[in-house]
Amino acid sequence: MKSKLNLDPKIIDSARSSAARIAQDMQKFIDRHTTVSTERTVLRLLGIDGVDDFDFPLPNVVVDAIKDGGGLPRGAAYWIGNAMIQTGLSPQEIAERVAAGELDIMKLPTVSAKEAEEKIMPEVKKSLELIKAQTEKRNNYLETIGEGKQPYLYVIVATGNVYEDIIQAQAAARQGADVIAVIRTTAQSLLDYVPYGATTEGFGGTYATQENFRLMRRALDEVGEEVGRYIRLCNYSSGMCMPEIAAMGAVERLDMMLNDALYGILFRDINMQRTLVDQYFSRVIIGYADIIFNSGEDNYLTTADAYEEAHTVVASQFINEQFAVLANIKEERMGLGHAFEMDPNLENGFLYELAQAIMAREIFPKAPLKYMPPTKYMTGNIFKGHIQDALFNVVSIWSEQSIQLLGMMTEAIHTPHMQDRIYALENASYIFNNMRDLGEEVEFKKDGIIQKRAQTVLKDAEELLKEIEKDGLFHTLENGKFGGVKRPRDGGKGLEGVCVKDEQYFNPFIPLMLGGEK
Amino acid sequence: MKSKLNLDPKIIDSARSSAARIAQDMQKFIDRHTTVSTERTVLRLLGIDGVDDFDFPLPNVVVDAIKDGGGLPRGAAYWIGNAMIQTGLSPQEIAERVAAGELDIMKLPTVSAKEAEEKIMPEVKKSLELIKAQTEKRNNYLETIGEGKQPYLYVIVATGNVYEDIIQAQAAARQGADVIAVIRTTAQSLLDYVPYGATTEGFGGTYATQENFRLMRRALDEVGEEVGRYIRLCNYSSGMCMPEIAAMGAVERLDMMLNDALYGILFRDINMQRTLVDQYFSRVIIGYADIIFNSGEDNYLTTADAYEEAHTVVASQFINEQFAVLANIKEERMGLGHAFEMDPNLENGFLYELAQAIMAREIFPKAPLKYMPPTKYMTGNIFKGHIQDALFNVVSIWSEQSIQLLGMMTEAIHTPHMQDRIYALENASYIFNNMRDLGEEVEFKKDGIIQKRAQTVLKDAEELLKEIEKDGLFHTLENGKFGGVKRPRDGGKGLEGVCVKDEQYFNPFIPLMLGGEK
Amino acid sequence: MGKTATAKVDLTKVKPYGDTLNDGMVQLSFTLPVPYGDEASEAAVILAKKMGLDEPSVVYSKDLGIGYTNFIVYGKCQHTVDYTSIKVPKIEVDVMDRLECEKFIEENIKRDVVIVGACTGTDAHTVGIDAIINMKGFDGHFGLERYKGIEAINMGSQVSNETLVAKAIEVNADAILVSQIVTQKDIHIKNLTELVELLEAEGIRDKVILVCGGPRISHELAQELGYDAGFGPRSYAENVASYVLTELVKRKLV
Amino acid sequence: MGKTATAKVDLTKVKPYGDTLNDGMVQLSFTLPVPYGDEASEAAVILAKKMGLDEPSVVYSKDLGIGYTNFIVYGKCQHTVDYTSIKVPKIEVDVMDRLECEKFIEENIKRDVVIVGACTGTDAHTVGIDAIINMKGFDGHFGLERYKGIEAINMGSQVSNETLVAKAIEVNADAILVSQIVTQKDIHIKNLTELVELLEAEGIRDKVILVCGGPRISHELAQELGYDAGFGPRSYAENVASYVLTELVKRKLV
Ligand code: B12
Ligand code: B12
Ligand SMILES: Cc1ncc(COP(=O)(O)O)c(C=O)c1O
Ligand SMILES: Cc1ncc(COP(=O)(O)O)c(C=O)c1O
Repeated sequence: MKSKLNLDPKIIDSARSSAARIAQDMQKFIDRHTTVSTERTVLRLLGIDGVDDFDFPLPNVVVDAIKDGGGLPRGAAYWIGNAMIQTGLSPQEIAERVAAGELDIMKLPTVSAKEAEEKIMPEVKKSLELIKAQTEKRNNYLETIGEGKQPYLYVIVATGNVYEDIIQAQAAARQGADVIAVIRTTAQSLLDYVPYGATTEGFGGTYATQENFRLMRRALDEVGEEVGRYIRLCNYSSGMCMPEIAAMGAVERLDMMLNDALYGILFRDINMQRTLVDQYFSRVIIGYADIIFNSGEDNYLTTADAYEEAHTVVASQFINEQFAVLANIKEERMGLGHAFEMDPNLENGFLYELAQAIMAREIFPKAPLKYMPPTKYMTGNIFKGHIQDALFNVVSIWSEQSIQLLGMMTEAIHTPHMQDRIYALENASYIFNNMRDLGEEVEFKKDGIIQKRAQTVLKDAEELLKEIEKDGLFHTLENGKFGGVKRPRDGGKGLEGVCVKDEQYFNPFIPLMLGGEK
Repeated sequence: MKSKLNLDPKIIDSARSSAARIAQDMQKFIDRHTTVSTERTVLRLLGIDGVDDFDFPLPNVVVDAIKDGGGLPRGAAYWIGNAMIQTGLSPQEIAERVAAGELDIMKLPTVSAKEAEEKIMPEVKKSLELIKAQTEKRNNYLETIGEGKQPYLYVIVATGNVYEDIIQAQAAARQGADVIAVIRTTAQSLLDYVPYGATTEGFGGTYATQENFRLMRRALDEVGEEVGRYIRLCNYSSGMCMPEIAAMGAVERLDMMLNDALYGILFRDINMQRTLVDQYFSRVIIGYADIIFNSGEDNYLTTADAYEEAHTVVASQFINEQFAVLANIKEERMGLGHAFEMDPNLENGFLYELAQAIMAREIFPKAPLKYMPPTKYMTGNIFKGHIQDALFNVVSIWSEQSIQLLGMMTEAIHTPHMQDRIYALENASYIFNNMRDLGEEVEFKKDGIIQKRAQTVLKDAEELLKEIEKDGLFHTLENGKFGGVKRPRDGGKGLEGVCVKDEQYFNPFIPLMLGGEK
Repeated sequence: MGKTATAKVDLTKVKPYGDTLNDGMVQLSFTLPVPYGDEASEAAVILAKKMGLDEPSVVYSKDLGIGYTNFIVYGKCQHTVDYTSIKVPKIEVDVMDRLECEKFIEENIKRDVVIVGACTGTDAHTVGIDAIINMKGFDGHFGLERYKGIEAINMGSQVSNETLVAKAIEVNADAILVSQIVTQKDIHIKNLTELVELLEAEGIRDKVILVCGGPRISHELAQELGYDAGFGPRSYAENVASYVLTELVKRKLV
Repeated sequence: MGKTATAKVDLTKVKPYGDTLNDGMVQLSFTLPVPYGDEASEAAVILAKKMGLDEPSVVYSKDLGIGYTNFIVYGKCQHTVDYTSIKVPKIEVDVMDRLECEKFIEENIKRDVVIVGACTGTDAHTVGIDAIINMKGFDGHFGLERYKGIEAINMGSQVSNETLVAKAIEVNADAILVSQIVTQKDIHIKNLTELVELLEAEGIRDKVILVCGGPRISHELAQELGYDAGFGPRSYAENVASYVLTELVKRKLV
């Protein structure tokens, strides 16, 4: 198909190649390292769950023991495999004994890495089958009850109480929502463990726990069957426990996960080494579980100017794409992020937003792009806000976006109340239907404002990528190229959880997940 | 300029020619008749004003006396001229004596028509100069303080109390309004006289009186000077007193007047003969006073389906254009009406609305088109309503409309409260600025939904006009072709006020106004 | 979870719901005739508190340019409503579709039923009454003109109460349908009341089923004004026909 | 008519304004956890009446699909507010621009003023504090870093109160600026109160000018919580600088 924006395919190719080299370069670093959360994820996938007497999750208890015993460079899988051989216990039993102080797995006799790996393989396979079964269940739902039209209507729930969240989610689904994202409580991303059980207390969001995932999944399946539309569930594979939550999501059949190391670095001040390593395993899991990941480029535009810095979003999308390629994620699952965040007072701002949205569509034709609503320039004026969201919806249907994060008229006030969500759904449903085929109908003036805007942004992104390729991604982040936020390579939270692998290190899941039939 | 919709200029020409013949045909009827309100208008223009002891306006008192005396076929101008000669009094003095029962102008000796006409000519000239002075004042304002960008932001005030109206109007002007329309009280159009003085009691609108015009004009000049933008004033030259109110508007420097006989016939059940004759003189005055007239085609879509009956709007616009040509109104003052009234649930409804709005723009390139907001499908859901109005605003800026009647989110509830108007202004201002040059940027797919829609509607309009040309306008109205409303030729209100002119009839204003330098 | 989420709700003490049961969350907007500024916002807060809102928060305020200020306010309403004690008067009738109505006439009335309708006073909004009476009806529901056994006369708009009553007497109407759309300054109340008085003066109030309708009409209001029934938004011909026919039989007016 | 239309307004009895003085017109929206229907609308009407609205009218109601109903209501508020008696505590300072501030320091303080700022607790919203402190500032107003004579330290986001206090002691800060954006479940109140307690425990509360800010912060609230001043939306560096500098001199902390 011919570009409506007259974009030069050579520039797109060049940008993509730069991004590929940036990602490959970083992958070398990633491959040499592991992290506490990566290892906890291995344990979770091996079936270790539950908490100790202090409500501390068993995967943490075990990994801390390994770390304290200096065993992290070899990987948790080794130590569990070894312990299974030495004790004859299951991974969960081992973890429970460790927590009870009855077993010190670092003090057991040791076998070779190969022996340990062979021992745990049946557990690994069981785990992968569990995930595959969930993928099949999802596909089965999609084939039988079907799904909503794109752009999917994506709304958040964020009451802090999983039971209230369920009420709100079911109401939203009945009013047309296709995706329910459960926002996490304000501080969870900084916790170096995943809380346990159903929770009812959170600030501006609800804890991501496996039990909460399960409760919400069940509620959405129920309402989905009722309304005859599969309702997707979204949560955050991000923060200090990025891959662990990916694993929980895979097992509990989440359909979408926010997953972007750059977000954690820039907006949560998480150490860049830590989270880039974590991101890799999390994306491998996400890819294997056929989950759509959402990247967080939209956030750049909340701290940097949306008009001036539009090209940083595109550059980051290219990088996120290539990280996803390395994790074997299909194009059809790459929910690259972008946003409608220009100052509403900008003359012709709509034209620029439109240009950029169509540009993203053309550059990533198969990606389920995640399009974020106006947030920064929303005010307490809910009436104005509702029409800012309306223009956002207009751009989305026109440019054929895939996942529409619905703007709420109360964005500047509170996390959504029930009625805010309903009016947001109404806003998008009305506009999507009333403008359904606009994109097909319209062409743009050659070298007009719209074409020029897209061409300029693309060109700037290509140049930025070339610079990053030269400087390396770490260096780029240190220089504040994204979101105007500078982060030191050794600063931020969680660096202490990173270590260099030794030669015998293995993570049994990664090769299988990458090679596994998809 | 090439048609973006690929409209066939031959069809446009054919439709326009049919409409011209329809109007000329009707003009023959009009030229043979006069009405009580036409004659009262002559008196008003001759300076007769005020009320009798029963609050009955002097122009009515005098015309009733003439009518009762059987003198209407000769025209009021004759009788006043004659009375001036016979009594040496001024027109106003004559009227006062008549009202006091001191003078019976039908019982005076009579002079020839020529003598009477000569006698009143100085009064006529004085009157025309007054109007010209107002036009100059307007032009002077436009040159010095300037005006808002098109589409003009047009809002209504309708409190029923002229003093509250003024507060609301000034608030609106300060928030960006370019045009203030004072809606009339519910029943005024059925009154066969124009109330007198400042008024504070009305239902869903405020009485149109000369004093109210004057008060509002002064308030708008004041606020216009302050905000540095000439604020236009609009009222209704319609109903039983169509030409009288036109005359009042001309004298008090109104800038825009709703003026459409078809509206009165269809929606107020006013007799068609009466109001078509009245319309002629009112348009002559409007043309002379350089006022923009607004026609009422939008109303058809409140009783007929906006998708099915779109062509009736276009046909009526062509007819209204030709009536205006006959009254010597410039193209630049022909505020032909149309509306955004399709069911918001219609898939691709926006595309059809857009097609039609651009079509109107292309067919009437110089006309200050008056674009009406959604009303029929507005509900008590003010949030949804606000975005229906937003899409309407999108179409308007895209299709380069001229006069934007702002939709109010409370359309289905009440006449606007202060805050409704403010949010409506904000809605339009935001969208017009944010999408300023969209129209220039965009082209349409050849033979796509949009082009096809416009072509079909135009073709249907052309055919309807051919039919009307064959049947005559009276017959068409009897058959319910517009708005789905049927009206009998001899039914409705006001037929008793119509009479055939005799040979000596004269209206001194019409020839001067038509010939007068503009 | 079932279809409703009301399990935990105490229906005797219902409060608004934002995102947590009984949080009381309410959105308000209004204009105060005081100049924009901190004092204006404080006035808005005080007003909201008087309305019974806890923690009112002015999330937006705007200078209207004439010494007035508009506010958007959120707050937590502390009032509760006993939902269990609410009784809303309703039109008690089994709604029959057109064919059932026709059969009902054939079986129970055995003659043509005459219905006169109009939009009265200076009200020119005929779409509502047309929706009920005219052949083509509304929203896919045919109007009364299409009903065999019903003779429906639509007098249209701006009909004076006098003209309507005269017509009803002339055709010996079984029922009168009045539409009132314009409600500014309660003009509809005045109009509707006047009609009842006129019918009483003519001595025929008991001989007709008297029905009114419009977007601001409820059955409750209609009854208060002396009507037999009132129909609000989303009414169709079959609702009205079912009611009128059943009543005619019930009151032995057949 | 002058700039204001308040001539006729009785400021001791202010009421909402729709289109006529003292009509009391107010718009409301809220959800009730009761199933859609006439009874739900009646519940909304009752609630509105309890809030002091006359003639409440449910202009829209919507079934939320889970046995809850959303309403849009208009009504005439009968409460009044005495506007003349309202006193809002305000930061009493003559705002100086950047150059004036710099001159003020030179003339009255004669040394560098040290200011520490942070977004505390788990709050990661730095845009607000950055707007005040960072070089580039906000909306065309430079931040404190740009002020000659001010040494401004922006600690960024998610700073614990302990870390902030330690830093303030370390650099001997003249003023502490705290930003709180997240207010869900009043978490900001908790955070802000804790900081005051900590400063008191460390015995340095009196030695610093303590300032907080954020979209839901008012000067009044700040004072209630034990702060010297609070800055809400549309604050700029010069407002803060003017206040801090003037206070330093006033309190003889220079
Ligand atoms: C269409 C319309 C017009 C058309 C009317 C054409 C016509 N022939 O009907 C025109 C353009 C002529 C018009 C003019 C005016 N209008 Co108007 N109009 C509307 C509009 C947009 C839609 C009304 C409508 O058709 N609704 C659709 C019908 C199907 O719904 P309905 O009437 O509610 O009827 C249903 C039920 O209520 C019920 N029902 C109704 N009547 C009856 C009777 C019986 C017996 C029964 C059983 C049931 C029943 O059944 C129907 C079907 O379910 C409304 C705004 C809105 N969106 O509501 C304003 C509105 C009604 N108009 C309004 C006004 C003020 C006017 C004017 C007076 C303005 C002026 N000052 O010039 C003029 C003059 C007309 C007059 N004197 O009455 C106001 C009324 C404000 C108020 N609350 O009092 C409104 C609300 C707009 C506004 N916000 O200002 N209008
Ligand atoms: C940008 C933004 C983000 C960015 C922040 C990036 C960054 N580095 O700051 C990102 C994307 C990271 C983000 C994340 C989240 N956000 Co956020 N975010 C916003 C947003 C869109 C804009 C805030 C903003 O930048 N305003 C512009 C600045 C200039 O205004 P300001 O902060 O008010 O500052 C001015 C004044 O208040 C004052 N001021 C402020 N601080 C100080 C301090 C002093 C000393 C002084 C003198 C003055 C002062 O001066 C400033 C200039 O005039 C708002 C929504 C909105 N439109 O308001 C939501 C919003 C604040 N976020 C919210 C939430 C809940 C979150 C999350 C917690 C969601 C989650 N659960 O994951 C996360 C996590 C972050 C966290 N823990 O804090 C909620 C808060 C709800 C509430 N009332 O509690 C909001 C309101 C959105 C919503 N409706 O849900 N967010
Ligand atoms: C990519 C991404 N990850 C995570 C988050 C959520 O924030 P946190 O991880 O701080 O809970 C966001 C917030 O918008 C995001 O965009
Ligand atoms: C052309 C025209 N004339 C007049 C009116 C006003 O109605 P009335 O003349 O009944 O007051 C309208 C209403 O919208 C109109 O469109």
